Amino acid sequence: MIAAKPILEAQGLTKHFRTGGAVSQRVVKALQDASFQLYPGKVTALVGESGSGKSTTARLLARLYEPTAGQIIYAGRDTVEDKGRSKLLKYRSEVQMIFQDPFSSLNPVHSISYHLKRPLQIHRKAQGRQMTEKVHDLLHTVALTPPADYTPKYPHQLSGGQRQRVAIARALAVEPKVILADEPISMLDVSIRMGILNLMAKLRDEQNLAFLYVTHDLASARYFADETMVMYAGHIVESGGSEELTQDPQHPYTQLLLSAVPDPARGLRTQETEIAGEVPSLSEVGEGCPFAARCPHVMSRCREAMPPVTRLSETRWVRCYLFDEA
Amino acid sequence: MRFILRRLGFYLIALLVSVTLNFMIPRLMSGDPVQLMFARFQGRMDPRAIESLYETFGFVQGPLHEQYFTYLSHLLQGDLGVSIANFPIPVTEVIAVGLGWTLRLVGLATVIAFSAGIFLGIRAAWRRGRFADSVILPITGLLSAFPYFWLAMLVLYFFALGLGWFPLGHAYSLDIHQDWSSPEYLSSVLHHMILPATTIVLTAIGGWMLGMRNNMISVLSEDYITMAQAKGLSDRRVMYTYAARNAILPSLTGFAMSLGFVLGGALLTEIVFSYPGVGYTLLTAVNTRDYPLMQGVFLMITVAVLVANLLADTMYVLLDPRVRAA
Amino acid sequence: QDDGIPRGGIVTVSHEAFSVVLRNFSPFAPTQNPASQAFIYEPLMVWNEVDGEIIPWLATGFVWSDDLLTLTFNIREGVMWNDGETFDANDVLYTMNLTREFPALDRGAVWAFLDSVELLDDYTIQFNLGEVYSLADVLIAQTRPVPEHIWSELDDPVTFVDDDPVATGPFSVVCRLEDQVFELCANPLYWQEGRPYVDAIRYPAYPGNEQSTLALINGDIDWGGHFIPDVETTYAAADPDNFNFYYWPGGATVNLYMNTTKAPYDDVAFRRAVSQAIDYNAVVNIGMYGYTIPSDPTGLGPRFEGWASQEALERAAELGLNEYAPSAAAATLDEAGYLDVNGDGFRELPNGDPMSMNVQVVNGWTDWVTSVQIISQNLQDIGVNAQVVTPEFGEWLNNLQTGDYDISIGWSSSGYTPWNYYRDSLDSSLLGADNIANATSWSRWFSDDADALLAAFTATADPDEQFQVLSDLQMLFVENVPLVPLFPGPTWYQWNTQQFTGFPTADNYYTQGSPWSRDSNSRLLVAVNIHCIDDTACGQE
Amino acid sequence: MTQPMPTFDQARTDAEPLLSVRDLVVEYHTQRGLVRAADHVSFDLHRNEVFGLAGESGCGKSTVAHAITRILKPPAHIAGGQVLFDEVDVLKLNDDQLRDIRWRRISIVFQSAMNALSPVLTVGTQIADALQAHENGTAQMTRRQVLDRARELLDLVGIDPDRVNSYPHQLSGGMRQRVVIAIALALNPELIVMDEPTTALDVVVQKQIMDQIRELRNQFGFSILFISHDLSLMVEFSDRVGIMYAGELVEVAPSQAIFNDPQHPYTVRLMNSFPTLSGPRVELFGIPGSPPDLITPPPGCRFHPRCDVALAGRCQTERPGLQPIGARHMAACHLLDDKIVNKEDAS
Amino acid sequence: MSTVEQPQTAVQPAGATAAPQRAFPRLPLPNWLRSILGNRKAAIGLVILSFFVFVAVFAPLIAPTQNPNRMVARPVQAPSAEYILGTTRQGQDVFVQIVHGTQVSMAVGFTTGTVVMAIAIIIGITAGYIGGIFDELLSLAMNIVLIIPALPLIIVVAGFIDRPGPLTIVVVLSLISWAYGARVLRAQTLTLRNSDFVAAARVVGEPTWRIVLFEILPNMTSLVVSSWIGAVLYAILTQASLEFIGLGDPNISSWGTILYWAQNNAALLTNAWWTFIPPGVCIALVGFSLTLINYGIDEITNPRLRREPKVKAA
Ligand SMILES: Nc1ncnc2c1ncn2[C@@H]1O[C@H](COP(=O)(O)OP(=O)(O)OP(=O)(O)O)[C@@H](O)[C@H]1O
Ligand SMILES: Nc1ncnc2c1ncn2[C@@H]1O[C@H](COP(=O)(O)OP(=O)(O)OP(=O)(O)O)[C@@H](O)[C@H]1O
Ligand SMILES: [Mg+2]
Ligand SMILES: [Mg+2]
Repeated sequence: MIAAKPILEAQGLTKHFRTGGAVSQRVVKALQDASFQLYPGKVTALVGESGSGKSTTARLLARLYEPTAGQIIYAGRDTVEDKGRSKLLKYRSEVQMIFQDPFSSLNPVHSISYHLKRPLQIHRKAQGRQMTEKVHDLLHTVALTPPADYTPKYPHQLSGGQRQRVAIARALAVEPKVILADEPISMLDVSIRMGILNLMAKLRDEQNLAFLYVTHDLASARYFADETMVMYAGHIVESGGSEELTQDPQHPYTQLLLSAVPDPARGLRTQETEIAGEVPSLSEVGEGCPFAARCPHVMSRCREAMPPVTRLSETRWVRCYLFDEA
Repeated sequence: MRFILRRLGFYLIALLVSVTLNFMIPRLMSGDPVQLMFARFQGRMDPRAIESLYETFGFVQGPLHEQYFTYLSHLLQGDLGVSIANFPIPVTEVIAVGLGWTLRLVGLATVIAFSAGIFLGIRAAWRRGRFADSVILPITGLLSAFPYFWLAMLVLYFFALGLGWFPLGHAYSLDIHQDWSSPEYLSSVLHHMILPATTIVLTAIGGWMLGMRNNMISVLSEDYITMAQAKGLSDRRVMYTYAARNAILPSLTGFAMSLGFVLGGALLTEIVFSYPGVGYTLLTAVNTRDYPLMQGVFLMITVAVLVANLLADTMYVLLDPRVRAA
Repeated sequence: QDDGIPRGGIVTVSHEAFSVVLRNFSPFAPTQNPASQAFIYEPLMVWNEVDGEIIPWLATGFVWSDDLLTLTFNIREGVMWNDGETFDANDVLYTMNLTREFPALDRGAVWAFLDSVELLDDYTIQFNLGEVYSLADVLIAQTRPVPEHIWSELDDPVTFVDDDPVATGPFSVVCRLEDQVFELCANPLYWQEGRPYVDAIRYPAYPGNEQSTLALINGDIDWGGHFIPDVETTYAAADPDNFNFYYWPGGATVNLYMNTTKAPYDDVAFRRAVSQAIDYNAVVNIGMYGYTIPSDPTGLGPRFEGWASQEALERAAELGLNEYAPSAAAATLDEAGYLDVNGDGFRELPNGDPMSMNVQVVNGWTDWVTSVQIISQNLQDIGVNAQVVTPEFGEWLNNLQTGDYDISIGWSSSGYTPWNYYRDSLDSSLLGADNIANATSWSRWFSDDADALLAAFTATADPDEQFQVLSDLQMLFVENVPLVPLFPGPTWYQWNTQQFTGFPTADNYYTQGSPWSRDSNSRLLVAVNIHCIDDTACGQE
Repeated sequence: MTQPMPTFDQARTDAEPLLSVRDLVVEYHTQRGLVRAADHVSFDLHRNEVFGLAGESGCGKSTVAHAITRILKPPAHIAGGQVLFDEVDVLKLNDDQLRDIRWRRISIVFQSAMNALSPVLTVGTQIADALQAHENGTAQMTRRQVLDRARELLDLVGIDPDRVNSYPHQLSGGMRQRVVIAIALALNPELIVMDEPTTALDVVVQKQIMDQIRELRNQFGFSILFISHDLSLMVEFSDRVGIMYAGELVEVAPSQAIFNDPQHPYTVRLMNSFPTLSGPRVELFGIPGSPPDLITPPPGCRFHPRCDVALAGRCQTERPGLQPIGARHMAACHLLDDKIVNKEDAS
Repeated sequence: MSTVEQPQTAVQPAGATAAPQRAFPRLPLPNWLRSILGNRKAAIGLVILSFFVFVAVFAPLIAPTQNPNRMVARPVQAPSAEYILGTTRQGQDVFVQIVHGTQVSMAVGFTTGTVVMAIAIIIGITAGYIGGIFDELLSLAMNIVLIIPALPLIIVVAGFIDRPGPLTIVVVLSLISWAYGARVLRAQTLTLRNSDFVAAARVVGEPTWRIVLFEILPNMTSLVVSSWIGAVLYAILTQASLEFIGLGDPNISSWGTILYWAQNNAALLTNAWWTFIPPGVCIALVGFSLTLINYGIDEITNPRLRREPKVKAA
C-alpha cells in the first residue's frame, strides 16, 4: 500500500473563512492543519458530521478555494502558487471533482452533450468529428447506453442516478488522475447508490484513479474506501485502513460516530452510548482539541492544544492525547 | 440591533450621497435664476439691482470644494437657504407648508393601499380562484397599468365636476378656517382627501396585492403551515399568525422602497387635484431654476423616504426575529 | 352709506399658479403676489393702460420744471397707514432713499435717471433728474411708498418678510393666511370714502390653469385672469348670463425675432419674406384661440392707435409686410436668390449652401408653441426648412441673450408710450459688454439712426416732437423689419356676475380688467369699484 | 433506556388495530397528468406499535402519511379507500370532527424541522398554539398554565425549558426537531406520524433523537407510523415494516423478517443495496434502472422493468396483490404464488 | 452592504418535473414561446402587445404622413369616416398622431427597458459574481439609487438636460431605474454563483466570462425577461407622466404628448374626449399586456402560482 508514491498530497492544509461585514468579522476555521495523501488506484474516504469541513477540503484540492495555509502537492510539486488560468488549467486536467447534488451540479440550460463537450474543448482532448465519438465513449464508460439517447437530453430529463453518471463522465472527460467526490451518493436513492459506487470502483481499478471520497456515511466508506479519515470540527482526528478503522475505532470521536450509526446487522437496539453536547461552532473553536467538550476521556491538556499525530501503525494514526506516549 | 445599526450606517451614506447629488445638480444645470427672474420682469430691472440680488441670494463663488463645505455646514445648521422665486422666504418655510400635506395624503394613501393590498393578497392566496383572486386581482392589475394622471383626471371630471360629489381641488374647503382642532375642518380635510387618495390607492393596490398573494402562496406550501393546520388551529390563526406574518416580510422591504416612488409621484396628484404639496413646489422650482428651493425639496423628500425606510426596517426587525440576531 | 351700493362679500380671485401660500407681501419682493403690488401698497398714481391716463392716487399730481430736470409730486393729505399713522411725503422720501441705498429694491430702476430727492414740505416732494428723461413721471408715479415708522426699524429691508403689512391700500389687512388661501380684508381706514365696497378679496391656491379653469366653471371664482382654452364653450357657456370674459388685445406685442447676425436673417429681404409667409389669422385663431388679433406691421397695436404713423403703415402695405401671402413671400425669396437648387424641396442660401433653421419657443407655453408650429409649417410651405424646437425657459432665454438661435418667438416691452417697445428692441446700448442682448434686443439689429431717434424721444416732453420721432422710428422699423410683430398679447380676464358687479366690461372697459397685470396697477381701479349685486347675494356673514 | 421495548409479539395482537388503512388511493392532478401516488395501500397499525414505511424517494410514503392525517392539499386528492382510526373513518370526518381528533389523538412530525416551525414565532408560542387550539382537550388553560406546560414539554424532550422564548433560528437542527416532537406530544396523542423525522440530521444527532423518541414511547405508550428511507434505521426502530414501491405497498413484515428474510424481489434487492458497518464486506449491487414515473406507471407489476426475475408475460400484465406468505408476512409478487402454495402445502 | 435579501418569486425553483425533487427553472429559448403561449394570461398579453408592436412597426404604412403633428383639418372634429379619431384643437388628425405615437412610446419604452436591463445585468452580475468590496460598493450604489425618490430626481435631471425629448427620457430613465433590476439580478447571481454547476464549470476550467455568460446568465432568463418587461412598463408610464407634466418635446407625437395637448386644450371640458381617451387607453392596454405577460412568466417559473386544475369529484 505504501509502495506507490502519492499522486496528490495535502500538507498542513488550512482554510479560514472570513464572514460578516466590515463591522464585525468572524473567522470560521473550516479546516485546520490537514495532511494526507491520495494514491493512484486507491480510494481515501473523508467522513465526519455536517459542517466538519469535508467539502472545504475537497474544494481546496479542486482549487475552488485558496488555502489559508499549507501545501497541495501534486506529483511531488507544490501547486498552491499556481495561479492564473493556464497553470490552473494544467492542474485541472489532472484533478477533477464530482459534486454532491446531481440536480444542481449540471446546468439546467445545457444539454448533456454540451456538458461533456466543454471539458473536451477546454482541455483539447478532442476535435470535430472525434468529439461526438469521445462523448459517446464517455457515456459508455458510465453505462449510459445507448449514448445517442442521452446526448440531446437536458438534465431535468434524467433521473438523479443518471445525472450523477453524467457528472462522473464530465470529470472523466479531461482524463484526470485524481477525482474528488464530494458526497456523490448522498442525494441519491438507496437503490441506485451502489451502482454509482461500483462504477467509481471500476474506474479506480481500470484507470488507476485516485479518489477522495467525501461522505458522512461510515458504512459506505467501509464498503468503498481503502483508507478512511475521520474529521471533526475542521480537524482530521483519525486515519487508517477503512476496515480496521470501522471495526476498531481508536479516537473517542470515531467511537461515538460509529456507535451512532444504525446497523441492523449488529443486532437490534444494542448500543447504549450516552451522547451529550453538540458539534462546536467553527468560529468559536479554540486552541485545544475540539472534541474536548464532549469527550468522555477529556483531560486538562486537551483544552490547551491540539494533540499531535500519534502513529499507531504504518497506515494508522490518531490525534488524541490518550495515545500520546509523552 | 446590529441590523439596525448597519442600516443606520447605510442611511447616513445614502443621505450624504443625495446631499452631494443635490449639491452638484444645480451646478450642472444651465440657466441663471437671477437672469430668469429678470427676464420674467421683461427687462425692467436695473442691472445694478441684479448685481445686488446675486449677493443677497447668497451665490457663493469660489472653488467647488469650498462651496461644498459651506453648503454642508449650512445644512447642518438647518439652513437650506432662501428661495429665489419666493425671495426672501427661507426654503424651509416654503417646504414646510407643502410637506405636511404631501406626507399626510401620501402617507395615508400608501398605508391604505398597502394594508388593503396585503389584506386582499392574503384573501386571494387563501382562497385561490375565488372572488378576491379571480375578480379583484385582475381588476387591480388593470388599474395599475393605467397612467396615474389619466385615471385621476377622469375621476376628477366625473366625480367632482360631473357629479359634484367631491370638491374640485384644495386640501380643505376655503370657507372653513384652517384649525386642526375643529371637527368641521377635519371632516373637510378628509372629504378633500378622498378623491386624490382613492386614485393613489387604486393604482397602487394591485402591486401590493399581487406581491402579497404570490408570497403568501409560496408560504402556504411551507411545512409549518401544514403543521399549523394539522395542529388543529383555526383558519384565522393559520392565515394571519403563521402565513401572513411570514409572507409580509418581502412586501415590507418593497413598501419602504416604494415610498420614495410614491412621494415623488405625489406631484401628479397635486397637479391634478390642486392639492398642496412639495411635488408641485419641486416642479416650479425646477422650471424657475430656483436652486435652493429645488435642493431643499429634493433633500426633504429624500430625508422623508430615508426616515420611512428606517421605520420599515424597524418594523421588519419587529416582525422577523432572524434579523434581530444577525 | 346711502349711495345705494350694497356692501360686503368676499371676492374670490384667481391669478397666477401657486400651490401653497407664502407669507410675504413686501412690495419689493422680486416675485410678489400681484395683490401686494396694488391692493396693499398703493402707487403714487395709477396708470390706466386702456386710455393712457394717469390717475392721481397717493399723489394728487405732479409738475415738470421747464428744463425737464426736476419733477415735483404733491402728496395726498388725509391718508393713513392701516395702523393709524399718518402717511405723508416723508414716507415717500424714505422709500426713495431706501431704494437708492438698496439697489435690489429699486424695481422701477428709477435711480438710473434720478439724481436726488428732496422734501419741499410734508406733502410736496421734489425729484431731481441727472439728465432729461421725459418718461420719468410715469415711472416715479408708480412708486409704492412704505411706512417709514415700520421699515426704518428693520435690520434688513431686502430680506424682510412682510407678513403683516402696514400699508395704505384698500385691502391691506391680511386677515387670513392659510396653506391654501389668503384673504385681504378691507382697510377700515381707507382714504377713499365708503370704499372699498366688499369685505375682502380671497386668493385661493390653484397650481395651474387647468385647476383655476375648473374652479371658474364651477362658479368658485369671481374674478379671474388666466388663459382658458375655448373660453366660450368651456367657461362662458356654463352660465352665459354671469360668466363673462373679455380679452383686451392691449398687451405687449408678441414678435418673431430673427438673429440678424447670421445669414440669412441678416438679409432684410429674407426677413420681409418671413413677414409675408406667416398665416397671421391661423396663428391668432388656432395658436391663440382667437383671443387676439394680428398685429399691424409697426407692432404698436390698438392701444397705441394714436401714435400710429400712416406713412409707415402705407410703406408697410407697399412692402406687403404682415400680410399672409405665400406666393409673394416665395417671390421675395426667389428675387433675393434663395432658390431650391438641389431640388430637395427646400431653398438654399444664395451662395448655394443648404439652409435650415430652428424656430425656438419655450417648452410648455402651448399657445406660443402652436403658433410657432403654424409658422414653421408656413415657412415650409414656401420652401424654407424650418423646424420647431422647444427648449426649457432657462435655455431659451439664454439662447436669445447670447445670440445662439435662428428664429424665435418672444415677448416685448410695453409702456406708457410705444417708445419702450422700440427702445427695448433696438437700442444698441442694450447689447452688454459680454455680448449679452439685454431687454428684448435679441434680434441684435442696431443702427445709429435708431439710437438717435430713441434718445431724441426722451429728451423732449413736447407731444408733437415726440410723435414725429416715433413716426420716424416706425418707418425705420418697417423698412428694416428687425423683427416681425405677430399679435398684441391678449390680457386674460374673466368675471362672474353671480354675486358681484362693477367690473370693467367689454362695453365699459374703463380700465384693464385682469387681476394680475404686471405692467400697471390699474386693477386697483377695479378693486375699489367691485360690489355685491344686491344685499342678499353676498350672504352677509 | 433501561427496559427493552415490548416487541410486537408481546403487544396485543388480537385487539382491533388502532389504525387501519384500507385501499387508500391518492392522486395528484398535475399539468402533466394524473399522478397516483398511493394505489390501494392497505395496512394495520396496532396500539403501542411502531409501524415503518420505507421505500425510495417519491414512492408515496409522505402521501400516505398526509392522507392519514388529512393534511393533503390540492392538487392532491383522496380518490378512494378508508382510513379507520379507532374504527372511525378519518376520511369522512367533517372539519369540526377532524379538528377534534387532530393533534389530540393523531399528531405528526414533519420531514424537516427547519420548515415545520414558523421562523417568526417563538417556540413557546408554537407549542402553546397547539395546546390552546384544543380547549376541550386541554381544558381552559390560562396563559400561565399553557406556558408551564410548554416548558414541561421542552424538558421532556431534553431541551432547556428556558428556550420557550427562543425563535427556531436560535436552535440547532437537532433541537428544532426535538421541539417539533415536543409539539407532537403536547396533547398526549395515541398515534404520532413521523415522516422522516431525522433525515436532515447527522447520525449522532439522529441517534440522540431516536433514543429520545423511544424513551418517550416507553413513557407514554403511543403508536408511531414511522417513515424513512434509511432501511437500517427503519429495521432497528420499527416493529413492523411496510415496503412501498411506486405508490404500492409491496411487502409488509416484522422488521427482523424484512431484514433477514425479505420476500419481494424489490425488498430483496433493496436489502442488498446498502452497506453495513458490521458483518462481512460483500459486494452490493443496488437495483438497476430507476423508479417509474407515476404518471405512466408500467402495467402489471410496477417493479417488473427493474426486476431480473420477472416472469415473462404475467408480471407485465397482471398486477400482483398483497398476499400473506407467512406469519404476519405479506408480499405482492407473482413469484411468491408458488411459495404460498408451498407453504399451504406444507402446513 | 447586506440588506435583507428576499427571495424573488420569479426564481423559485420550479417543481414542474417532480415536486419533491429540486429542479431549476428551465426556460431554454426553443420552448420559450411555447411556454408563454401555453399560459393563458401571458398569451393574451402577448396578443395585445403584438398588436401594438405591429402598429408601431407599420406606422408609416398605416397612417402615411410626413409629420403626424401637421395641422391638416378643421379643429376639434368628432370622429368621422374621414378622421377616425377626430381632430385636435390644432386641427391635427388624432388617429395619425396615435399611430405614430405608438411608435415613439413603444420605442422609448423598449429602448429604455433594454438599456435599463443592460445596465442592471452588467452591474447586478458583476456585483454578484465578483463579490468582495466591489460588491459592497455596487450594492451600496444600488440601494442608494433605489431609495432616492425617482420622479423628483427625474424631474431635476430632465430639467438639467434642458432639451427634452424621447432621447432625454430614455437617458434619464435609464440612469435612474436600473437599480431594482440590478438588485434582483445580483441576489440571483449570488445564489447561482454558489451553485454546484458553477463550481463544476470552474473545475472543468471554464473561463470567468464564459461562466457569467453561458452558465449564469441563461439561468436568469425568466428573471431578466420579467425585469425587462417591468422596466418597459415603468418607462412607458413614466414617459407619459413626464410628457404630461410638460417635460417632453411637444413637437413629437407620442401618447404622452397627445395627452399633454389634450389637457392644454381642455379636451375634457370641451368634450373632445377623442383626444384624451384613446391615448390613455393605449397606454393602459400596453401596460396591462405587459403586466399579464409578467403574471404569466411568474406562473411559468413558479408553478405554485398556477391555478390548479379542477378536481373531478370522486
Ligand atoms: N464559502 C464559505 N464561507 C464561509 N464559511 C464557509 C464557506 N464554506 C464553508 N463554510 C463553513 O465551513 C464549515 C465547513 O463547511 P463544509 O462545507 O466544508 O462542511 P462539510 O463537512 O462538507 O458539511 P456537509 O456535510 O454539511 O456538507 C462550515 O461551518 C461552513 O459553514
Ligand atoms: N404537490 C404535488 N404535485 C404533484 N405531484 C406530487 C406532489 N407531491 C407529491 N407528488 C408526487 O407524488 C409522489 C409521491 O410523493 P411523496 O412525497 O409521497 O413521496 P415520498 O415517498 O414521501 O418521497 P420522499 O422520500 O422524497 O419524501 C411523487 O412521485 C411525487 O412526484
Ligand atoms: Mg459538504
Ligand atoms: Mg416524503
